[in-house]
Amino acid sequence: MDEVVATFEIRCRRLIDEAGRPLGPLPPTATDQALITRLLEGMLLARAFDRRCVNLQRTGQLGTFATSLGQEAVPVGVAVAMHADDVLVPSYREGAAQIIRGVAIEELLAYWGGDERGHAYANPAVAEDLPVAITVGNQALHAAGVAAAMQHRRQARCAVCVMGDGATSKGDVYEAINVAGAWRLPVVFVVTNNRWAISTPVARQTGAETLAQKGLAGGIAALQADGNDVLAVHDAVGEAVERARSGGGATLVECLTYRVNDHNTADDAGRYRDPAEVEEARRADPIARLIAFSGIDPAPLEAAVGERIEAAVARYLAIVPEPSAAMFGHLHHEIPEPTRWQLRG
Amino acid sequence: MDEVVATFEIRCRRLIDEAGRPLGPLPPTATDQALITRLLEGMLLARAFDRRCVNLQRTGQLGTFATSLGQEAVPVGVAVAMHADDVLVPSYREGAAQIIRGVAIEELLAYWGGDERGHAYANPAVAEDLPVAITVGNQALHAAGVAAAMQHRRQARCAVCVMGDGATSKGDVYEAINVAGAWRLPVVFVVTNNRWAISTPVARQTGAETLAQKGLAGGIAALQADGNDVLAVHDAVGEAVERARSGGGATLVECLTYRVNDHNTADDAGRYRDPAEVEEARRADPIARLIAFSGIDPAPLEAAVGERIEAAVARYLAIVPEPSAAMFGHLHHEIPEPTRWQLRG
Amino acid sequence: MAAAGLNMVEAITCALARALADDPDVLLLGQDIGRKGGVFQATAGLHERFGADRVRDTPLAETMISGLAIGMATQGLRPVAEIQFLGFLYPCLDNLANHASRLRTRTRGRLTCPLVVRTTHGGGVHAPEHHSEAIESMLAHVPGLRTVIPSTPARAYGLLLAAIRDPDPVVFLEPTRLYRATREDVADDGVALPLDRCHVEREGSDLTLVAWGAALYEAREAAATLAVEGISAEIVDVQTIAPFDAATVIASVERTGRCVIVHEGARRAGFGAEIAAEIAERALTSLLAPVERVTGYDTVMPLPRLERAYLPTTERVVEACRRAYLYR
Amino acid sequence: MAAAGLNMVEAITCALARALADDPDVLLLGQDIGRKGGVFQATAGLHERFGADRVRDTPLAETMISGLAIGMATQGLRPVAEIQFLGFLYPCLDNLANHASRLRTRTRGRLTCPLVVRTTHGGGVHAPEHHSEAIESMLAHVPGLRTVIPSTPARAYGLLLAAIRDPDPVVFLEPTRLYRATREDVADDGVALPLDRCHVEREGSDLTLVAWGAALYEAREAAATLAVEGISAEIVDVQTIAPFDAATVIASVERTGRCVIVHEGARRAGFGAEIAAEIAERALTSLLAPVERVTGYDTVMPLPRLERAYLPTTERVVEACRRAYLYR
Ligand SMILES: Cc1ncc(C[n+]2csc(CCOP(=O)(O)OP(=O)(O)O)c2C)c(N)n1
Ligand SMILES: Cc1ncc(C[n+]2csc(CCOP(=O)(O)OP(=O)(O)O)c2C)c(N)n1
Ligand SMILES: [Mg+2]
Ligand SMILES: [Mg+2]
Repeated sequence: MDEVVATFEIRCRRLIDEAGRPLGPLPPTATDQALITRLLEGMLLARAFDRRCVNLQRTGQLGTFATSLGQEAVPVGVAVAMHADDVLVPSYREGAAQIIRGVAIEELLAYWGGDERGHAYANPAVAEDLPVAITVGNQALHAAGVAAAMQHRRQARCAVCVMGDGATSKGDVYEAINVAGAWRLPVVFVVTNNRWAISTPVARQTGAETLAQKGLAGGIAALQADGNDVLAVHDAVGEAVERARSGGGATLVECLTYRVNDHNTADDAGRYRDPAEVEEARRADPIARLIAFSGIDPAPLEAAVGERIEAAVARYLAIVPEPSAAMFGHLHHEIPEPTRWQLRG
Repeated sequence: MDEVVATFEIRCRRLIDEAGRPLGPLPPTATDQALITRLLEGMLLARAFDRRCVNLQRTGQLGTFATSLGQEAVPVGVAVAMHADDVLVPSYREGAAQIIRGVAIEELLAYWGGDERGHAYANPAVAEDLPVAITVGNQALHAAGVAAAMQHRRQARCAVCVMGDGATSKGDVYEAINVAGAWRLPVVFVVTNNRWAISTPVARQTGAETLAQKGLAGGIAALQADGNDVLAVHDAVGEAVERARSGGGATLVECLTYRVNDHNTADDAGRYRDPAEVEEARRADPIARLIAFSGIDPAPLEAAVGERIEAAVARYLAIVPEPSAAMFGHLHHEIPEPTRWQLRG
Repeated sequence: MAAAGLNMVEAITCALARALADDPDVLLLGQDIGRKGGVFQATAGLHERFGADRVRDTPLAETMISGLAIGMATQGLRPVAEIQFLGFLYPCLDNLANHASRLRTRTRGRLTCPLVVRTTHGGGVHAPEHHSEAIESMLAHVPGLRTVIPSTPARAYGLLLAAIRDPDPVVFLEPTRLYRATREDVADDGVALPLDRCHVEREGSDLTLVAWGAALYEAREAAATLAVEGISAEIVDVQTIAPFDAATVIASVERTGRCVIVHEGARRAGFGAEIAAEIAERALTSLLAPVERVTGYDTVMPLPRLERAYLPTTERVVEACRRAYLYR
Repeated sequence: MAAAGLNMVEAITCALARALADDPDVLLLGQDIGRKGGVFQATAGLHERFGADRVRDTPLAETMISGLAIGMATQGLRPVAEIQFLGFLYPCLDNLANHASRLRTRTRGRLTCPLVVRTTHGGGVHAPEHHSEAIESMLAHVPGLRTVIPSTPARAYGLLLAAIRDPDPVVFLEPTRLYRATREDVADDGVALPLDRCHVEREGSDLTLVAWGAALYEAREAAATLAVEGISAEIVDVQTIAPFDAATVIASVERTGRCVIVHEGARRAGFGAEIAAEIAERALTSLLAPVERVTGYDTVMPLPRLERAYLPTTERVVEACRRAYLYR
């Protein structure tokens, strides 16, 4: 009477455990020292950048800022897995990915400091990357559109969209997944499940056991990865990127991690979250794990990263403010006659 | 390395085949002659009502109208499976369900004739039912809200929302499924998969193999039913209604059927659809199937239904038009002072 | 209403075909625009001529259509999206107001958003609810978004070509009532019209009638009636709601001293208010009479039985004009 | 700015608590309004006091919040939804304009929609993009929707109570800049204020300054400056944008003959236009000077570095008033 007409499963990818021990046979990437060094360096950069931003914010030199503390493996794994000609469509917590792709650190600082020029990206390598997305979830459809353009032009490229667990509740994200499935778009949706959307834990965000299964609703490939295992993130996202670029369609990769910090510098997570849970999460630190796995000494990398950031901060602080007329300059390709008088204030 | 963390299956319920033969052991409802007569009568009513509406439309006495030809088992199975104190949240193709619940036929005609009073529903039995939804998909969230109110008041009732296959592409529907899962809302989403959304076949609407699996994204129960088997629809929706009313949460029931007619009286499906497909679908007629199964002679039921409709049409045609000031009368609970002058025209 | 020539739907199809033929980056997307040719046949034949890749049926999701168009536009495509009716545009407003209109500003010119959203405008065709909206003033309030409403087949052709070629986002509202109302000769010459110019379509000396879209026809009829009474009305077709060419209206009112604005949408915060406000600021001393607005009422557009009572009628326009003319 | 009393956030919390205590059908829903108490602490303590059932954290989906509230309202509940910032309200417009504002009309009174959507209004707090919008005129254009913007703690209290008790949908916009800017004594007496009355908050004879929300403070400062120069400005706080009590403004302008309107949102099709249009129609003969609008510019609200250049300043208001006053 009841016939099973479809079955699905969600798998989770893990390569190394919390102590850095392999959980089974590893992919070739796991022995690629240059790659591992890049991943480690990226995560160290993420952490140092975040720390410096919070410091600038506390001293009134930057606006509200959201760190990626504890979840650095996601933006870094993503950025390193992408090809240069792919397009990154980030949310607001992937500064590390943007920097790795080629956005200048001082540009990111300028943006978070309240200056639109921070989104102008002088580096041609990131000319097509989308800027920080403040409205949660909208960017998923923009990514689908970027992918549709690539597909339309028969390009072997893809769009990689990063979003949070909270974003998966937005209809936009579902609509993006659905059209990606219907049109077999070259897009990868990376969901950073850091367990919290401001004060809302993921269990109150959805009744779904996994966020990966949101992909099933659109008929796209879907899997989980241990989001604190940068090798797993890199591997899962890399596989999805290759699938997208080769015409295999879209994938949703849910990366399981944890937001160790407050939501942002304006938030106090102590009001709504058990500190024990945070302590527990700290033990899964992705940086310590990769160091344990690889045996690489982080000190020289840290020093280099620190210098790079300080130099960028100095350039940021030296930026000359825009004149106020700049707010009109890019509304249209040229200022329409009827509003030109407003320029005079 | 890859661990399976979740598995899902979608089942499809079928009770009788196209020739009306049982496909296995039947539920007790299948031997309930009174129930079967009600179901048959409802479908005959649906078909006669549709035919009369198209005729009124063609003669300029009704606006654009969308029939349920060939898919009558869905609205009828749904309405009969609901309890009186549940709330129906229809789209625009469930006139039969509305009539069975208690909406006066002349009210429905008045509405489709362009008169808001058709939504005023004099019968207290349907006082809380939502009116026809023209915007595709919005009603899913309204249904979730109705269900949330019932849950809030600890009532053992539920909301039943009907929508088309096209509607499942809307973010609203996903957001409704998601909150229904997160909050375990007493709501049933019935998706009438009639294979077409105007000119768009379901295969171009989504990459998902089934529409039922849209429910997985919100962690709610989900199944298919043969939408031309009114016993299966009644059974599947009935089960979902009981689950919702008893605190078991939401269900998505995808009913597989076919839109035999044009989309509506303004459409010409010949432009985009293979007539052979339509012929094929006609063979699965839900009314013929139930007659074959039950052996009931439809003639007396048809006659009674015809009389009922004609009496209602007469009442409809006798309705005195509203004065034009009526357009102001229900904007707010009373006309605000600042706009009162507009009443004078 | 000449028998020859094109009606507005055909003129739109013609402009779309020309844009598709001229520029490989142009593509159309929307619900049922492919084999069906769109609910109003505006894309009839284009799917067959240009293929499913360039005339794309989408899933049924308006937010998606607007978001997808933005992503495509950042890659340099020029998507022209169709939303079946203006009442279904609301889900696009998030993307239009928060992203399409801002991407250039947000990135200081690095990314741009050359997209067009076409949809219907106005009532009077006995349609169901949500099929008769006239919310251009909501769109006009969004900086960075152009809003255009043509009133004749030839203007629809020229303005649509301009909208598609414009490097920034444009919402193009097509008066449903006019789709098949009139025919005129439309030269398919690829010539675009300017996107920020009101069109003085009839000169007159006693008062200025400002209108757009289908309401222009009530203004025309009113002007004809008034002419019989010896009142000479100038008619300005706004046509590009935003940016709004106030200068043309002001210049006219400076000459006539009287102004009546006609539009279908609700009065409160309708676009007529913006026009009246510009006049009150810039042409006050020329005004010989109060600026009147003849508009839809501040209530929900009724279902067909009462829709005529909602829409501005020629009589209401004539009366307002007489009041303005006789005002001393 | 008295040290005692409540600031606006506290006054809002107080009104919400009173509404929850008075009426079991009232419930709050929104993102992070529970344990966190809302991004601005407007619901601080309410979750603890009234429970998770009546102060409901929702999933992150604004369309959902608006649609859910409509469904709840049809069942007779009185949902008060919080949207974190006005820039995130766009996804609610479909439900607000197509359903909430129409359900009573659509069903000829059978179903009603007593809901409130609370969100922020305006800029000036160095917030990221989308956190500083002032799009009240878009809302004001929706027939059937009330839009309210309080300007002081006490008015916020009284107007919010009125909004919650109103049997129809109300959008309640809270000026972010005012949340903690001033304190005043607020009697928690459960007394609501009327929902369609402008408030004359300062009498004057030379000109009328019309403003609302945070821009009222620029109007106040301007009036003080002008007073020193011997110019007496009357100030009207619009407070209920829709329905708009034009009569109070007209009466004032009839007395003063001059009017300057101040608001944060973009100028084109901003709500200032509606006010100026009403004046141009109903008080033309009283006008001694053009009606000026001092507003946000017709461009995207900039990020914090330039936001001050966008918002109307006291100086711009003073200059416009001087021009109006000196106009002959
Ligand atoms: C559409 C929208 N609604 C609300 C907000 C306010 N807001 C900013 S971040 C956030 C939580 C996002 O959570 P998640 O998606 O899990 O991302 P995370 O912050 O954890 O990286 C919210 C509600 C927003 N920016 N956009
Ligand atoms: C939001 C919205 N977009 C577009 C339309 C126009 N429209 C009316 S019915 C329809 C197709 C709906 O298809 P489906 O959901 O499968 O329902 P069916 O007509 O097959 O019952 C469309 C696109 C609409 N009414 N609402
Ligand atoms: Mg999160
Ligand atoms: Mg369908």
